[in-house]
Amino acid sequence: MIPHKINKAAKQILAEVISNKKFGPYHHIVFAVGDMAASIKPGNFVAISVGGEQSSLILRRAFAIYRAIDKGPMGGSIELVVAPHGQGSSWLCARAIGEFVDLIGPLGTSFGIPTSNANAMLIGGGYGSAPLFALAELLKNRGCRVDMVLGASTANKIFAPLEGKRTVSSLTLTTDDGSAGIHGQISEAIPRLIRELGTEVIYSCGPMGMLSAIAKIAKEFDIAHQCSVEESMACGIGVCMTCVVPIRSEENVKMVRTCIDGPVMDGSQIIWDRKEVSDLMGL
Amino acid sequence: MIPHKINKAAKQILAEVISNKKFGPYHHIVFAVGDMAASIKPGNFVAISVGGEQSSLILRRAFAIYRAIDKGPMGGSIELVVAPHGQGSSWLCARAIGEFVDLIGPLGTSFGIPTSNANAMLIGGGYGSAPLFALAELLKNRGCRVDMVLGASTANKIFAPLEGKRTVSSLTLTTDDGSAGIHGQISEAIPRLIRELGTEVIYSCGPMGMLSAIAKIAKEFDIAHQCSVEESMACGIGVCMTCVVPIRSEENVKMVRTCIDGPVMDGSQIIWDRKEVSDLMGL
Amino acid sequence: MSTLDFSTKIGSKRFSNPIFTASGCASSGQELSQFFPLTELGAIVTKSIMTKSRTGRLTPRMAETPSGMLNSIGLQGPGIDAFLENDIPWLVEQKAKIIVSIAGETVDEYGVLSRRLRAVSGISAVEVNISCPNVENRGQVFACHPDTSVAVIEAVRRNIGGELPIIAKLSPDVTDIVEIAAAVINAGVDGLALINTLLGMVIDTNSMRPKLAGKTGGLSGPAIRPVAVRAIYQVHQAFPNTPIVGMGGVASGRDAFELILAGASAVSIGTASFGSPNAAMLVKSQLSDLLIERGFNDFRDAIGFAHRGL
Amino acid sequence: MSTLDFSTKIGSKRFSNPIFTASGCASSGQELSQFFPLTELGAIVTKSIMTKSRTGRLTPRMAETPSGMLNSIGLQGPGIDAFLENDIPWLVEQKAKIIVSIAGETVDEYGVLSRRLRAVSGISAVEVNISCPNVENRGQVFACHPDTSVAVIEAVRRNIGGELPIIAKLSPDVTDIVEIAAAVINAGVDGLALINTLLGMVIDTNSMRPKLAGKTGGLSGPAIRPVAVRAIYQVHQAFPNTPIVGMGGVASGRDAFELILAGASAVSIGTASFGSPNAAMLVKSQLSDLLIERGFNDFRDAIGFAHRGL
Ligand SMILES: Cc1cc2nc3c(=O)[nH]c(=O)nc-3n(C[C@H](O)[C@H](O)[C@H](O)COP(=O)(O)OP(=O)(O)OC[C@H]3O[C@@H](n4cnc5c(N)ncnc54)[C@H](O)[C@@H]3O)c2cc1C
Ligand SMILES: Cc1cc2nc3c(=O)[nH]c(=O)nc-3n(C[C@H](O)[C@H](O)[C@H](O)COP(=O)(O)OP(=O)(O)OC[C@H]3O[C@@H](n4cnc5c(N)ncnc54)[C@H](O)[C@@H]3O)c2cc1C
Ligand SMILES: Cc1cc2nc3c(=O)[nH]c(=O)nc-3n(C[C@H](O)[C@H](O)[C@H](O)COP(=O)(O)O)c2cc1C
Ligand SMILES: Cc1cc2nc3c(=O)[nH]c(=O)nc-3n(C[C@H](O)[C@H](O)[C@H](O)COP(=O)(O)O)c2cc1C
Ligand code: FES
Ligand code: FES
Repeated sequence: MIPHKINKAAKQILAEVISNKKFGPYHHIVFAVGDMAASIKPGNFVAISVGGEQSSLILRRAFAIYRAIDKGPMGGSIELVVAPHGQGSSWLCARAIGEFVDLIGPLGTSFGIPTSNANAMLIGGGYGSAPLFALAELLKNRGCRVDMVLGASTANKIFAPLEGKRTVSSLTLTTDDGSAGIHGQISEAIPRLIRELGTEVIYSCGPMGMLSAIAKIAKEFDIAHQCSVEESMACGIGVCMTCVVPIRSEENVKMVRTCIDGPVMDGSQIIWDRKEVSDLMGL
Repeated sequence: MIPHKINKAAKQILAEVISNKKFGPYHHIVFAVGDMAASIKPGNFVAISVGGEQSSLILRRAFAIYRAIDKGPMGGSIELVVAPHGQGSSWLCARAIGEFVDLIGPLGTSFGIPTSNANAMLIGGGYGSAPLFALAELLKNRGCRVDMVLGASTANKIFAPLEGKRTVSSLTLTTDDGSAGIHGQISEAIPRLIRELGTEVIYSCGPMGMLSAIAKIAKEFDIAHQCSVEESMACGIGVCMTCVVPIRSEENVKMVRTCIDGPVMDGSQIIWDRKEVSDLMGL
Repeated sequence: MSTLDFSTKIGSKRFSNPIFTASGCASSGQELSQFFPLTELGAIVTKSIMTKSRTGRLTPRMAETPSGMLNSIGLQGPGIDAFLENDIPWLVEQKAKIIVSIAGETVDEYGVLSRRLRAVSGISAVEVNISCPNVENRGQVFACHPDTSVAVIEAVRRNIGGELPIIAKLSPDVTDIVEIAAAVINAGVDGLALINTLLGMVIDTNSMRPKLAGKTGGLSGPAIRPVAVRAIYQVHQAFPNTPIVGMGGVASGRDAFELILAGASAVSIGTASFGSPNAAMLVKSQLSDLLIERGFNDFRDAIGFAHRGL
Repeated sequence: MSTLDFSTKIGSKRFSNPIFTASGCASSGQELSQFFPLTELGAIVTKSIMTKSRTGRLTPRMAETPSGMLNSIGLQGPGIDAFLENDIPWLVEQKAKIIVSIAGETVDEYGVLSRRLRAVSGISAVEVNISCPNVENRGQVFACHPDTSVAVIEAVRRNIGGELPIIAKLSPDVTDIVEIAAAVINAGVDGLALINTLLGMVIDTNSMRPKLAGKTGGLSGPAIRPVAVRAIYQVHQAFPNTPIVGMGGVASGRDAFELILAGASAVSIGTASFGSPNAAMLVKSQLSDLLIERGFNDFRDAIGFAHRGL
């Protein structure tokens, strides 16, 4: 009766920082993780202790895995794309090569892969694009057409490394301020692209607002939508119940843990509208 | 009506670590402090923030100044001798060259210098010897005879750098375990030395138990005794009232702040016996 | 090499070691069992279970605070039926020692829950979480007043039957915790759990609104440890013979030892498990080393040691 | 460039800015004046003064805790005579805004202190620290019960005369802080100070005894900020027209803003001054920047903002 979704591969390790480079407003950080790398699937995340020994920050921070390399020159490694946002992520971005961090991974669910060829659209907002590149490669190897749409508030916040771009059939950029690609919110560009590209399945990762807008579009077009959600997580391993999202269930609403039943979830199951949730819960 | 003992020279600065070397069980750490160095007198201390930005350690740590160099190659500098004891001092000992620490100094009182030549005995326990070397130099320059007695639990805990030794007329070592110098507690050796050396004034710095024993001896011999005490300090600047020691006053007991009226105090004024203090306070 | 008798007792029940999980911080046990065998724990204390399944609160449900965190889960859970059908059998199969935490919104609900538990085998104790809003009484939590606390404990006592030890879990948010302890001890509890979270709030200075959907939340973690130590010390001083399960900010063997010296017979690990899934195991081994180092052969000699020989 | 009206009011008195020192954390003011001019403070709140000079407690008087500290000073001080002779004239000479904190062991003592203060010029308000052990009543602190709190406030009100605002400083260690607030507001206070320290304890795991000579101590610092925010929010919700001097773990402009959004009309800096003598000045400039950034032209519009427009 173990919830079947617990990621059984999860391990707690001390991981050495083997590279840390600024990439626009982000840091691209590489960690030596040994065997762990082999058990990682696109969509999984890691949870990292921050602040060091005397830290007043007592909770881990979650980061999507950008890439995992099984057998590199330094053994297995994983790569993260981190935005120095608050205290914890800023601390992580300030780590020097050779320092060790306490890391648990791989955690959570991974993106489901279609059983037959399909036209897939991968939509990423900000650093949300990070986990999509490994997914793109996997999908391409399985024979899917992969179209990628990346958006952000402004040009330099789009995370789109060269290697990543190579794996996709098309790449569309959008920025809220028009500084690159299509001017406007990412979700505004999607309907036209779906029609043009004959999209059959959508994968998305980014801010909740964006995911919610995409979920609506996916519903209108009646196509599958797997999204990677981002809720505040206190533990990352399923014991605290803080990271929940409301999903539809027979009774009314069920709160499921995004660290175990997610971060990759069926976008059509999530109740995106807060008001609807409150009403269903009788609040 | 400002308490006349506030150290008016105190400033809060960011001080760069310019050297950090292991010295037996201690760390000898040098900080660039600019102008501050010129205002430092033997016996003064500094208060340093520890743990870094996300630290759960919210209070400063106090450290006696070992040496202050007014105009060195890096401008003014100060040197500390730090025992990695708990979280804060261990953090300080782990600082690399080029890092900055938040430091307030100089704080507290300094050792008083006799107006005429006198035979001075400087007694240091463990890292308590640190502030005595600058004092030795000053006393020697004023024409005093300086005898130094350094003790510790075991040989390598005696802090006695070569340069320091040169300034004194005699140096006696004691260790509790007999691994160097005289076998036994430092206070056991003192009475004989006072007689032999014709000591007229005692300066001491070390654990409270040692200071208390020396105060008793000084009283028996009826000679002046200036000691540098070490009480837990929350602020180091006189605002919290946590760092007090009981001294004799007309009424009965007065609690004075060791960060302002100390750390260097008249050993004969302090009531060393806890029981006596309780009784006087009517507890 | 010294040997250490690490076992402890609460009421009639013996536990192989004094390190428990804290209610609500180990979910159903399955998630932690990935990191260590649950048999290594003195006991697993389950999340507080209610009569019916509960959705809990909206998110955000947590906010990190200096050396602590706020939570506002709203007692999400499957309800007693599903719990007895799924969670308990799984834990029994793992051979875990189980303490079931129960919570209700009315005195009757506690009675109902107790009746459901009396026939269940494989349970070592019941922890009564009385820090729940009492819907019959202006929504104040039961643990706030001696009379409401006693009413709950009496309902449990009446319904549970047998010799299952009853542990009352108290809130620190009271004027006089010794008074509440006295009342529930008088009502027949076998032990106390100290402390539940402190009521707190964080305001998001960007949105300029309370950060948690539930506005207020429970403060836990190292920040509250001095309050836990004080509460345990005061209660142990007044009632040295009542076993206390101590908790509040324990993240190391040193921390656990501090609560034990204050008077705890066992120590629960809550928030620390969020920082590290292995926290309970780390605490256990560090504590055992410390006890041996300090010359204790029997763990129980350390309980309340700070009160003696002063 | 936006301009900001940074002034605030408590009772009839206006303060140029809302950043105060916390009682007992700025000594007599002279020590901090070395680092910044005291006129930069909205007000300096003096350490609680009693009728007679007091030696205070033995050491250790402090213990650091995760993101906090315990203190047990025992109200060491010179007594009201020496205080009025030395400290007040010096502060007046500095042109500092002064709030005098008073403390007593009996209701009468508060009355005596108030009578001594009524004739003194240069004082802007009196803060009544009722978190003192009441020697007439089992040593429980006055602030623990509405009736003892009211007795103190009435004694002050009767004796102080004139229009000197009275601020009652409450303890968070109560079951219902709103109840205590209601009682003292009813008794005629002009403002409240929230919160005093939480009762805590640290046990030294080397000596295996309580670390402080006084055994228990008051917990302060960032660790308690969520408790302060909650208390301020609750009381402001119930009494939006009563000014609150907020305090508890404020170390940055963001922290001060949080207490203000919860309902504080002014914010006192306590423990943060130990970490950095300039803390109050740092908080002041960061807060002013934040208010301007968030579009406030008048500081007072931000008070209790978290309650509105939800
Ligand atoms: C599944 C998952 C994957 C993520 N992947 C990435 C990634 O690839 N790159 C990246 O830069 N960030 C990622 N994040 C967000 C990252 O965890 C937050 O940036 C980080 O938690 C912020 O912490 P902080 O200490 O810098 O900020 P603070 O504001 O100091 O954080 C305070 C608390 O709020 C929580 N919190 C704050 N912001 C977020 C957020 N956006 N999401 C979740 N919790 C938050 C923190 O975990 C912490 O507990 C991911 C989050 C989740 C849940
Ligand atoms: C005037 C003065 C001069 C000092 N000079 C030196 C020196 O030259 N070299 C040196 O290594 N140490 C010196 N110390 C002691 C130094 O401050 C402590 O080692 C340090 O505070 C221990 O902090 P910690 O964080 O490592 O230990 P922890 O045990 O984590 O400290 C916890 C708390 O207790 C206080 N504390 C612990 N031990 C002491 C102690 N021995 N004295 C005072 N407070 C203590 C700390 O300040 C802190 O607030 C001096 C102390 C004082 C008061
Ligand atoms: C996320 C979370 C959920 C909790 N849920 C419960 C609960 O269901 N029942 C209960 O009695 N206590 C609950 N608690 C309180 C803990 O059991 C514990 O008393 C408290 O957190 C203090 O311990 P800690 O500091 O080690 O976490 C919860 C605490 C947290 C942090
Ligand atoms: C060392 C110390 C001494 C204190 N003395 C007093 C006092 O004399 N009177 C009083 O009302 N509060 C006193 N307090 C409480 C503070 O004024 C303040 O309410 C509390 O510390 C919370 O604020 P902080 O977290 O900013 O320190 C004292 C606090 C500390 C740390
Ligand atoms: S983050 Fe703790 S349950 Fe998901
Ligand atoms: S350390 Fe604060 S008054 Fe001396």
